[in-house]
Amino acid sequence: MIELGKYSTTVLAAYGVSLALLAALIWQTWTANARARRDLEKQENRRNG
Amino acid sequence: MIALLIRDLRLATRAGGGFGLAVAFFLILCALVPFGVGPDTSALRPIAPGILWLGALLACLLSLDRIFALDYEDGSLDLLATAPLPLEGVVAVKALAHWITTMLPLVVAAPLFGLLLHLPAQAVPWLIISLLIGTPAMSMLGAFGAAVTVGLRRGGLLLSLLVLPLYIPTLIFGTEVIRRGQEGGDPATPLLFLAGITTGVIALIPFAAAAALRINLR
Amino acid sequence: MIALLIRDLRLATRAGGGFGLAVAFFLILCALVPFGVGPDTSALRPIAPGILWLGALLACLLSLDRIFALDYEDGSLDLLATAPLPLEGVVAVKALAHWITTMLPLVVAAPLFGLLLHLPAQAVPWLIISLLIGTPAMSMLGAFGAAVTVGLRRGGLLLSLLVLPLYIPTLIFGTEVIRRGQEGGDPATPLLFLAGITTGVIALIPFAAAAALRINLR
Amino acid sequence: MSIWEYANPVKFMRSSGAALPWIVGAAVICTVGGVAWGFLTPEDYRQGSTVKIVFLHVPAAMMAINIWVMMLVASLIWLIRRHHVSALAAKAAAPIGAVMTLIALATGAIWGQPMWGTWWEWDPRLTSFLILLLFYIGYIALWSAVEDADSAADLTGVLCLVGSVFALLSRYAVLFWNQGLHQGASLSVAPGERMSAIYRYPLYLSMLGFFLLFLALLLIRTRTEIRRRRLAALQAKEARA
Amino acid sequence: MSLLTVHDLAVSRGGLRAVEGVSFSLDAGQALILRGPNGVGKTTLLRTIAGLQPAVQGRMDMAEDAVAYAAHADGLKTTLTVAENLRFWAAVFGRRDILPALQAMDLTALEDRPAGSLSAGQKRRLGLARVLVSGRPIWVLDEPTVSLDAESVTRFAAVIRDQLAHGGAALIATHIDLGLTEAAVLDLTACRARPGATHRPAGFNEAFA
Amino acid sequence: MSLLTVHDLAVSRGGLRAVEGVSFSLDAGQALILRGPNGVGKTTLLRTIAGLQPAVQGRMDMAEDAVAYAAHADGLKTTLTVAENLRFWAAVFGRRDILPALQAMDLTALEDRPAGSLSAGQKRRLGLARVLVSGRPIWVLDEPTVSLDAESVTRFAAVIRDQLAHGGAALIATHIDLGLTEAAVLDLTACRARPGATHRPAGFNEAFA
Ligand code: HEM
Ligand SMILES: Nc1ncnc2c1ncn2[C@@H]1O[C@H](COP(=O)(O)OP(=O)(O)OP(=O)(O)O)[C@@H](O)[C@H]1O
Ligand SMILES: Nc1ncnc2c1ncn2[C@@H]1O[C@H](COP(=O)(O)OP(=O)(O)OP(=O)(O)O)[C@@H](O)[C@H]1O
Ligand SMILES: [Mg+2]
Ligand SMILES: [Mg+2]
Repeated sequence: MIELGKYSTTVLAAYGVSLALLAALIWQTWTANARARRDLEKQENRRNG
Repeated sequence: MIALLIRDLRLATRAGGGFGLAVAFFLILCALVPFGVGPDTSALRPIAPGILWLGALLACLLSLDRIFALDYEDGSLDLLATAPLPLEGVVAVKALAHWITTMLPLVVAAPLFGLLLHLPAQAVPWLIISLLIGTPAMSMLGAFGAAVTVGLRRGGLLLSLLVLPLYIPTLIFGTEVIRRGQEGGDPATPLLFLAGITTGVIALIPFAAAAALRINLR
Repeated sequence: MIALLIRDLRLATRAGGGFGLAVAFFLILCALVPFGVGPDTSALRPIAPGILWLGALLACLLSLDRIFALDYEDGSLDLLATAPLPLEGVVAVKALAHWITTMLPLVVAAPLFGLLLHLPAQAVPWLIISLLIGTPAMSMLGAFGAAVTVGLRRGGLLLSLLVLPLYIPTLIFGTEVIRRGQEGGDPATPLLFLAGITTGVIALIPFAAAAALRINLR
Repeated sequence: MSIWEYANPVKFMRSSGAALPWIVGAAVICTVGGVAWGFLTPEDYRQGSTVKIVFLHVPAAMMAINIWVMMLVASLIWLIRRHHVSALAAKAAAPIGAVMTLIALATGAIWGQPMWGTWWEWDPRLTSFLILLLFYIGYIALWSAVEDADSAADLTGVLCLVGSVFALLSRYAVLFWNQGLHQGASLSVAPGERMSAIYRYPLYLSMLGFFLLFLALLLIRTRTEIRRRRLAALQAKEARA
Repeated sequence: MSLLTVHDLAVSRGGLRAVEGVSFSLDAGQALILRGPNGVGKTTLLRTIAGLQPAVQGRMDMAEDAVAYAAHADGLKTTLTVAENLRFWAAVFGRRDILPALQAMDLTALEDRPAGSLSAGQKRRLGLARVLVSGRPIWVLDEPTVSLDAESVTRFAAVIRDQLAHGGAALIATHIDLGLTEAAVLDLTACRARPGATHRPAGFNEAFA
Repeated sequence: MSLLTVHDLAVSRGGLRAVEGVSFSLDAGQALILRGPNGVGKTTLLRTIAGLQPAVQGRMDMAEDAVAYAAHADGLKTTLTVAENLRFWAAVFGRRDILPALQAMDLTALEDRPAGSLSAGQKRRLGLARVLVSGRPIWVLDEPTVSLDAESVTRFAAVIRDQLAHGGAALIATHIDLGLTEAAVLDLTACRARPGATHRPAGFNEAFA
């Protein structure tokens, strides 16, 4: 493990919070996109079939 | 009754329903205060509890007219009054829905905004506790004010005028709790008063509010 | 155009029209602040200019939704849009009516409330001047916010959310004028900025507001 | 083919679909690479290990501003040329911008605790970021409050225009406001010009990574919006038939 | 069996008597249509019977919680869908099933549309479906067919007939012919309040007259 | 002389086409009555002609500022009196004299009453008086006789005839018979928009369909 000195909590908290926020954004983007694609495909299949 | 609560919660979370806007308003208010007052910690810290409580109060105020006015305008209130629900119950449920959608998010977010105003860390638990105990009274008193002004076209400002004096005791005891908690004093006494006010308000105000509604509907 | 102004002024002074309520709200707010902050002069004096400006801002905010929402709900706005008046003019006139009925009384009453907050006497002229110059911008920006949210059911909180950030520059320069005036500094620079903002807003915002109205009406 | 061709939804879906895997790949490599490299840099003699925060803080702060500018451009394109995709792109960008602003604020606040001894200071730069966050929130709230899609696009476009002017104005006002009260050297946020190469290169990489990440997320979100619109249109048609 | 008996009723609006001396009785299976020129006091009378305002004078006899009232305004939430709106009112009246009401008012196709996006007549149909869903015996309807097209009016008349056949009753104020030929008609023109001595004040100011 | 010509008009509401292929022309002295079931798009069409929303397709030719529009809502201020309300609208349209309009709609007795204390039908009469006072040649009226009693309907028909005789024109959406036997009738049922390929999107979402 890399040595962070006396500021370890600070640095880890900063990375933790940022990555968590990014992860939440990416997750939301991804699931919303997957859901939209699924719904649209269902609709299109219903219309064609 | 439960159907009414569910409907109100659902309306609040729909587009244009205003869920979360109170928190946003609170945030903006906290952000504006330093522009008015100046940015130094020494100026902000002593007024932080007061500003936080005032902010909660104003956010509450701005959302009060939603409690009955919308239902009045589209005629639902007339119909609810002729429905087999006690009007007191309707008032209580609507106040509860207001508290859940407006004040509860505010209580949760308050510590964060405390940070902006340099509220010391040891005061934060007291902030949460005092808001948690005090805000139900604000919703209920607000419902009363909304019931009194419901017939008036856009009674928003009049509503504030009627309700604000009723909020004074809650405001005083609420900020006192934080101040004492922050300075290591004994916050139990104001806390007790605060709880007493809330209990009394919840027990009695629905009747007054229902009476006011009946008068306004006829 | 003039007919519209007269009508709006007349409506404001009729029962339930809300004339004077802004002042009353302002008064109550100024009265509440000492409860939240504590009553000592030393605590109140430094924050007095900020609180006065914030109070004016909030009183303005609370009355903003009246600008268009009432006319929208009863269908007048549709009819005004088909009438031979430019919509930009309608916006400007309505903002003017709002300023006359809401902000002007406030400007007049502000010195009195300054007293409540221990504002020193040499700051009072600056208070009046800064409010007089700054508040027209607030009315106009408010009209813009009201135009954007007019179609939404009870967009009150959203309106605040949209408008408050727009008020920041005015607020900053406004309080700065008073602070410098009070401390014997040079208030000309912030005053100039304030006047610049107001002029720009009055010249340009009616177009944006009219565009928003047209969008909401279609 | 002119650039306006990309405003055609079908063309946009096709070309963005083709480009997306590459952009996502590059974004992952650059972001992870930059942030990890930054995390592994040695300590600064003055700031200790906290200097590592800069690799998140600065790219996020940069993107927060740039995304607003991009939204402004997209809104203008929608308002003037009525290209539907660009309205949706502006909508899609807003939450990303808000998150970037939040990251800049959060890392800044966390950084401030050891450096200045306080979580929050009403420093002009921090304050302007808070204001920027408010503008993002208002913009997003307006999009979600208006039901009719055409009106929502137009109204948010107008708001973005007016908001941009006032965001800029606020920046100058805030500088003016806190001029005399600045906290002095310990507060100054500008060791940048003396930043040595060991910090500079990972920072550049991280910045590139954040930009590519934004691009990837923007494309995906725009595609999501387009699909939603298409779905709504098809459903409406079906209901009619 | 009389569901609703009204005896010598006087009602007031804005501190002035509107109509007085109104008497009628409504049996199960009966419909009564109120007529009268604009402003005579039909709405006021219906609000009094629905219990929204007190009568100035006279007596009303009916079972408690027997009245379903439909006013000029429909009480719809624009952001909720048609089904959600109706389900809410059903729950308030302690009932569940909204399908019959949807079918009766031809709303099944619009079930998932937000109420705010309906046309004037479609909104009105939803407002009437709310009355159906209440399950109350006495329907008190204030101009129910405003904005309805001819087909919907016929449809609604059939719904009322059905309600009457099931032992209900309906009191309807209207200017338009509903095609309910079997209904009795009460013209309020004759009951218009006469100025002059009255025993009980109709409003605050009149107490000083 | 044709006051208003509409050619192949398509209008949309909520991002969907409501009616399409509407063509008619309205000469001075002519009245045209729009019919069609609830929700077909009468209100939408009238709003488009009044200039409140853009047309999706097609052409409308008329003089500028020729249309007076009366919607479902009357645009009355409840705290102003009848005369004040009317005088305001007269001033907006650059006119002064409100007496003829008051007399035509039988409002002289109510002149000093606040508009909020009128009954539904009285409010409607005031709303129609506003159209009279506009002095515009083309009247575009959306269900003008809602809530009016039989006598007022006849009175209003006479007012329209008078307007036609003075070289005006009227376009009226209604479900009720107005007794305007000379008016042409346009049934919108045939113009209901068909789903299928369209050249121009009617709304935001349709751009992606
Ligand atoms: C909530 C708090 C903060 C916010 C909103 C914030 C915002 C910003 C912004 C907008 C930039 C400019 C990026 C650019 O111009 O490229 C920046 C850069 C920077 N900030 Fe912060 N900051 C915050 C707190 C801090 C703290 C506490 C420190 C450390 C003491 C810090 C250190 C830096 C450094 C070293 C840079 C790079 C400067 C450069 O590239 O010239 N920031 N920050
Ligand atoms: N809020 C009010 N305040 C004062 N007077 C009112 C008010 N509302 C109605 N009135 C008056 O009371 C009388 C009765 O009104 P009501 O609404 O009952 O008439 P109505 O028979 O329903 O008429 P309509 O057919 O036009 O609906 C009318 O003369 C009206 O002007
Ligand atoms: N705000 C809206 N959003 C979405 N769709 C709407 C909206 N308003 C109306 N619609 C729909 O548009 C269509 C046309 O409505 P419009 O109000 O023009 O009908 P109308 O012919 O006037 O009906 P009515 O006779 O009931 O007044 C209807 O199918 C309606 O459901
Ligand atoms: Mg009536
Ligand atoms: Mg219609």
